[in-house]
Amino acid sequence: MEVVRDRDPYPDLRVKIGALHLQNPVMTASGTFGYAREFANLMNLHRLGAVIVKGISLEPRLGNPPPRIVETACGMLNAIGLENVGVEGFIAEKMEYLRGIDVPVIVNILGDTIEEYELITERLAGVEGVAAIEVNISCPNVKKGGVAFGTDPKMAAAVTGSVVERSEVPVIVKLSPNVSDIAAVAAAVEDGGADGVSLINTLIGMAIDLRSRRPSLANVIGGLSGPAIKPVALRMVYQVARRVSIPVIGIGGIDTAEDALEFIVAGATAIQVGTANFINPRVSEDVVDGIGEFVKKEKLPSIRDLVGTLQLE
Amino acid sequence: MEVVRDRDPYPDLRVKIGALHLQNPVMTASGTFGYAREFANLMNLHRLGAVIVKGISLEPRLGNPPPRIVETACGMLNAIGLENVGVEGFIAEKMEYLRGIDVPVIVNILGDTIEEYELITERLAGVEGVAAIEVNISCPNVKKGGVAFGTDPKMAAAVTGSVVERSEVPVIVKLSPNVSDIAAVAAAVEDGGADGVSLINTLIGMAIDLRSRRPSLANVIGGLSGPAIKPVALRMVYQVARRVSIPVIGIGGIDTAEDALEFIVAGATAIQVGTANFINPRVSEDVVDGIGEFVKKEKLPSIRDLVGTLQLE
Amino acid sequence: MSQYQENATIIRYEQLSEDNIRLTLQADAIAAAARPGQFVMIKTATGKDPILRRPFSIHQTSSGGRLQILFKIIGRGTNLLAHSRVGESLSLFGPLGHGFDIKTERPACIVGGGMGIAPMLFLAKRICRLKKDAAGDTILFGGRTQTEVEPLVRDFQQMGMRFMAATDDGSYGQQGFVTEIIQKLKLPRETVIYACGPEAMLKQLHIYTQVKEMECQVSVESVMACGMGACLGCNIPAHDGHYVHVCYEGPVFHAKELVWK
Amino acid sequence: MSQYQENATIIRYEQLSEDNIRLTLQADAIAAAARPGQFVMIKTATGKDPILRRPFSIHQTSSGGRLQILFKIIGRGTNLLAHSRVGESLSLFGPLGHGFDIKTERPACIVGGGMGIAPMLFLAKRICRLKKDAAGDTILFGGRTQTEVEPLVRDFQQMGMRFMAATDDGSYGQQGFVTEIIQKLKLPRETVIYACGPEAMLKQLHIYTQVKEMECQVSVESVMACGMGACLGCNIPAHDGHYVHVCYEGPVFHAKELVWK
Ligand SMILES: Cc1cc2nc3c(=O)[nH]c(=O)nc-3n(C[C@H](O)[C@H](O)[C@H](O)COP(=O)(O)OP(=O)(O)OC[C@H]3O[C@@H](n4cnc5c(N)ncnc54)[C@H](O)[C@@H]3O)c2cc1C
Ligand SMILES: Cc1cc2nc3c(=O)[nH]c(=O)nc-3n(C[C@H](O)[C@H](O)[C@H](O)COP(=O)(O)OP(=O)(O)OC[C@H]3O[C@@H](n4cnc5c(N)ncnc54)[C@H](O)[C@@H]3O)c2cc1C
Ligand SMILES: Cc1cc2nc3c(=O)[nH]c(=O)nc-3n(C[C@H](O)[C@H](O)[C@H](O)COP(=O)(O)O)c2cc1C
Ligand SMILES: Cc1cc2nc3c(=O)[nH]c(=O)nc-3n(C[C@H](O)[C@H](O)[C@H](O)COP(=O)(O)O)c2cc1C
Ligand code: FES
Ligand code: FES
Repeated sequence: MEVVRDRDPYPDLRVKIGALHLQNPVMTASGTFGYAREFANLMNLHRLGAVIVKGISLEPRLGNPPPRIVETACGMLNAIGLENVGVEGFIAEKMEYLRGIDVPVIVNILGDTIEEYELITERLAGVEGVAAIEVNISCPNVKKGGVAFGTDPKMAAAVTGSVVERSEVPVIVKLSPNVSDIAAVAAAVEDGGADGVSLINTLIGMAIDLRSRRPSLANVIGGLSGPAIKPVALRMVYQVARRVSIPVIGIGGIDTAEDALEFIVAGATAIQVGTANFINPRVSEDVVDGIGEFVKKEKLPSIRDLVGTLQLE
Repeated sequence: MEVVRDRDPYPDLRVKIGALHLQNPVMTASGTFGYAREFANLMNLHRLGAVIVKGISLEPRLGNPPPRIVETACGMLNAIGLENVGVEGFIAEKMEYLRGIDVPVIVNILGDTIEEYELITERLAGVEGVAAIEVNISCPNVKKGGVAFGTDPKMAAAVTGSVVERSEVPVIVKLSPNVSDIAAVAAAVEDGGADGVSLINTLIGMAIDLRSRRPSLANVIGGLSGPAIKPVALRMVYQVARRVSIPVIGIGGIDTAEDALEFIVAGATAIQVGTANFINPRVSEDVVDGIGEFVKKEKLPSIRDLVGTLQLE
Repeated sequence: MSQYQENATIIRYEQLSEDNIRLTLQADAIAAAARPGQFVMIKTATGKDPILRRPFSIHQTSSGGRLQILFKIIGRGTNLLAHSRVGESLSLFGPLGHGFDIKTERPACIVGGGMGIAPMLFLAKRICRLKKDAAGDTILFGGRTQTEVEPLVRDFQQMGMRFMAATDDGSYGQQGFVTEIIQKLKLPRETVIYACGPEAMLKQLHIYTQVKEMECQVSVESVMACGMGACLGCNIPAHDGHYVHVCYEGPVFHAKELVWK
Repeated sequence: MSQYQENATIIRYEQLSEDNIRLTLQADAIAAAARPGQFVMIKTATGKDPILRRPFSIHQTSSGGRLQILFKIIGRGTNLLAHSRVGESLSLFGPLGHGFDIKTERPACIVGGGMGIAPMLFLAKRICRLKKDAAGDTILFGGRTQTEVEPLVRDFQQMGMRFMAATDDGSYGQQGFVTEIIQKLKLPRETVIYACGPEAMLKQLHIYTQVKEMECQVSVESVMACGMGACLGCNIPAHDGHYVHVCYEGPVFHAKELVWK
């Protein structure tokens, strides 16, 4: 397998998502890592496999009114409402710093219509430093948002196709867990030409403040994330990995290297750390270290040899 | 509203599910309360609104091999595999005790085919002490089991129809959360003639033991329950309550009276306590007490006046 | 059989070795009702993580409603318990399960391996109380090393039964496995073996007692959610192809009822 | 602005009143970098519940890398913190956010209401250090009752600024709200108000300073997941129809930038 950089050749943690080469399988989940700069003081960004930035839309978005977050048992609900600077603002204000961190930058995009996805993809084409695009067809926060795409295989395939067509970089499609059969959506997206799928996005949830008898979130519903959802995420990664042949990126409640390794055993080629970044800003670096130690301890030729090694009798 | 018994008339906690009258809205969730007798030493069974027994199938079932349970973050996975004594064994061995506890007994039933549901229903018809039937069309543990019914509105309506046709007591249909649109299934079940819907059953999840690289459960996948799933359950109860006009019974991570009251505010007429029974065997009685105190403190005419009172601007 | 849920105050904390701890709790109702081989379910966290209670054998009860548990730190729950302090209180319920079926008219050989020794102090005391003379009875305690075994020896020696200790590395008592030592004891055939410990040890005892046609009662473990028959999560295979549930059909079984892989 | 994550040992635990506690932590890097008005994020549970860190203003730093937080027990996280003990260590990161913009050439009036007093000791000390003479400056500390206010008085009186305390029930200092008292002070127009406390108090100060055309810096709160700009969960409405994010654009804002309902 060719390499982008051969930083620490052993343990060999390198993985590939389509034409995208990563020094290790650890990425930061969109919306949980800002635009990376926020973490520069508290960890070594260059240790990451890739950075995925906050979801970008065609136009800037103010996002939802407060409160946007509420804590739940071993998790949290968020309804940020996809606040972001818009694709132009992102290129103008954020890319320069991101080009400097010496780690592949994956841009997470979202839209209300296929056309919006197409326009963002076209605008990002040729922008230096954009290593891949992650298509969010699943964000549960904006009512008219991604949801429709993520729950209908045909729509999901359609968005995928038109983004792939216009993209000069690998395209990862991020799946919604709020469906009856996520493997079917994954298969459709694979047929649509995706280089990989990432899952899961948040589960749709709700919290109520009994005293005021109001929803805890201004948006009423929000996305559930954190350790609470890990069992659901692991199950879905397992199901999707058995169904598709493109790389699967596991997401959901990953807190430690052990969590990450479980997703890899279940069939994930790479993983993303999300909510855990809030609790321990250097957790993603810790996960990289822990995976390296595991590969050494288990004397694996490379982390790739652990992918999908779940033992079933 | 007529009453079965007028034990503690104030606070007025009485609720109705079709023709089924309950002294209060607190039931024990199927599979988490055995056949009630197990709890007789540790709480006052007669304080409950209703007891729902472990799921009953036509023939006895051995259930899955061990391990059947594994702890997760603020929750647990189970793959009991619907071990039960079968409808004949249930009537012969369990009903006599249950008739003695002076609380409505709801029998949770499941089958692999519509015919099985029909036969169980017919067998239960006229059995003294069976106050209602809860139809499990959603148990995620047995691969060929309920899942199919629960995910397809047409099938769900069909099972409902044939059980309702044969039942002499109210029929509650228990919904699966592992679907894209649970409100659609609820609506179909209402059209099928159900007297009420209960939700949610467990979310399908998985856990892996990294050391052995094996699934933590012999059944590979299992059902996630406990506080971890409460936000998803609350959201689904809210969505279903706005869609159907039959009573909704809220289930999922209810640990305290506050949790229960949140489900009621979201639109539930009654609630079920599940996994919490394992952590505190008298929790269901505590929830009854807490709801009573709340009704007093808030000076509500009855608990019924709290149902669906969520404030939205 | 009656059961109780209590908030029990920790009145004594003993660190027996680096990872073995003994707690003395004031739990009047449970202590009064407990029989040897039964267990309690204890909440280890104040929050919801870890959420499930943990099962612990009743190590000993004493007049005045005191109950002891003896445990090894192996994970998050036992770690939290190890951080508890005298004066704090723990929520527990029990006594749970079926204990040992004590045959007062027959000689007893109590075998504890590692943490399997936990329920045996209670059992030994009860046997001594029920029999006029326990001189014909034996306690075999095996552990990995001295640090695991030595701190408990005095409690057992006071009992008036023959006491023998063994360690895998010979650092205390005899060197070797209790399963080897028991062979040499030439126990009379009517002896009842009461055992708790690692599965490998229990299996050896089962084979030994099958050959000798002796009675062997074993206390076994399984994962547990409720500990009281509500979840059906604690099943293990039985010899007849069915399952038995450790929490309410056990934790003590006749070795021959179970499947030994 | 540099930030650090540290496991800080608790070196002092002060119970100031039934539900107010002050912790002194050894947190060298954070203490050295901290500025008045900034805050830290602290992990309160050992397990995953509650999962999120909790934000606390930096109450005071001292040479030798010590950092204090002053907090009120209002829920599960603060309850867990209240159960921590000297010698244990807490995970915290910071310093976070933008602190107060100290105008050394202008008179200062520091207003703290209830727990809003927490960041003001640090601020007052810094102002005194930066100015030769702080005699023209004022500290106004308002609380519900004596028990809330009295324990902190000595720390502020040592400062060499005019200090005035008030309680809602008159049980200590003047009776009434600080917002009433400040009216009587006839503060020179160039005075800068530095305030932290209940929203109602801050709103009154905003109106007062708008009328008097004075500068008013307020430290505000919001729910927070990350405390460092990553989650965008801490937004509050700004006067221009946009949102500002309390954790990195605040917690200190000019009162006129915000929306006061
Ligand atoms: C009826 C019964 C009585 C028991 N009595 C005692 C006793 O008296 N003293 C004592 O120290 N322990 C006893 N145990 C075992 C005890 O319950 C477990 O050690 C405890 O639950 C571990 O909790 P934890 O959170 O520390 O470990 P976890 O974090 O839950 O698990 C840590 C690791 O240990 C493994 N593990 C978990 N439970 C067990 C188990 N039961 N056996 C072996 N490995 C396990 C897990 O798979 C995991 O790998 C008893 C168990 C049962 C079923
Ligand atoms: C920048 C900043 C600095 C702060 N500095 C301090 C400080 O120095 N000292 C101090 O005591 N507190 C301070 N707080 C508030 C503190 O963070 C909260 O009191 C704490 O998070 C509550 O956690 P808990 O788990 O105990 O309460 P929870 O269990 O989370 O909540 C208990 C109840 O209090 C309510 N609540 C939660 N957070 C807040 C809040 N921020 N304000 C008002 N009500 C709330 C909840 O809605 C709930 O009803 C600060 C907050 C911020 C944003
Ligand atoms: C505050 C917050 C904001 C998020 N924003 C986005 C987003 O903009 N785009 C997206 O695809 N996913 C977004 N997510 C979902 C995460 O990327 C991730 O899929 C999800 O949180 C599950 O992973 P976790 O449990 O590790 O957090 C967001 C999650 C959180 C908690
Ligand atoms: C161990 C266990 C066994 C269960 N068995 C059944 C069952 O037989 N039939 C059924 O309809 N639901 C069953 N359930 C689901 C519960 O009734 C309930 O719907 C679910 O656990 C969510 O509620 P909770 O979070 O309060 O536990 C079971 C749940 C658990 C944990
Ligand atoms: S542990 Fe629940 S039935 Fe045994
Ligand atoms: S708390 Fe996360 S951005 Fe402010």
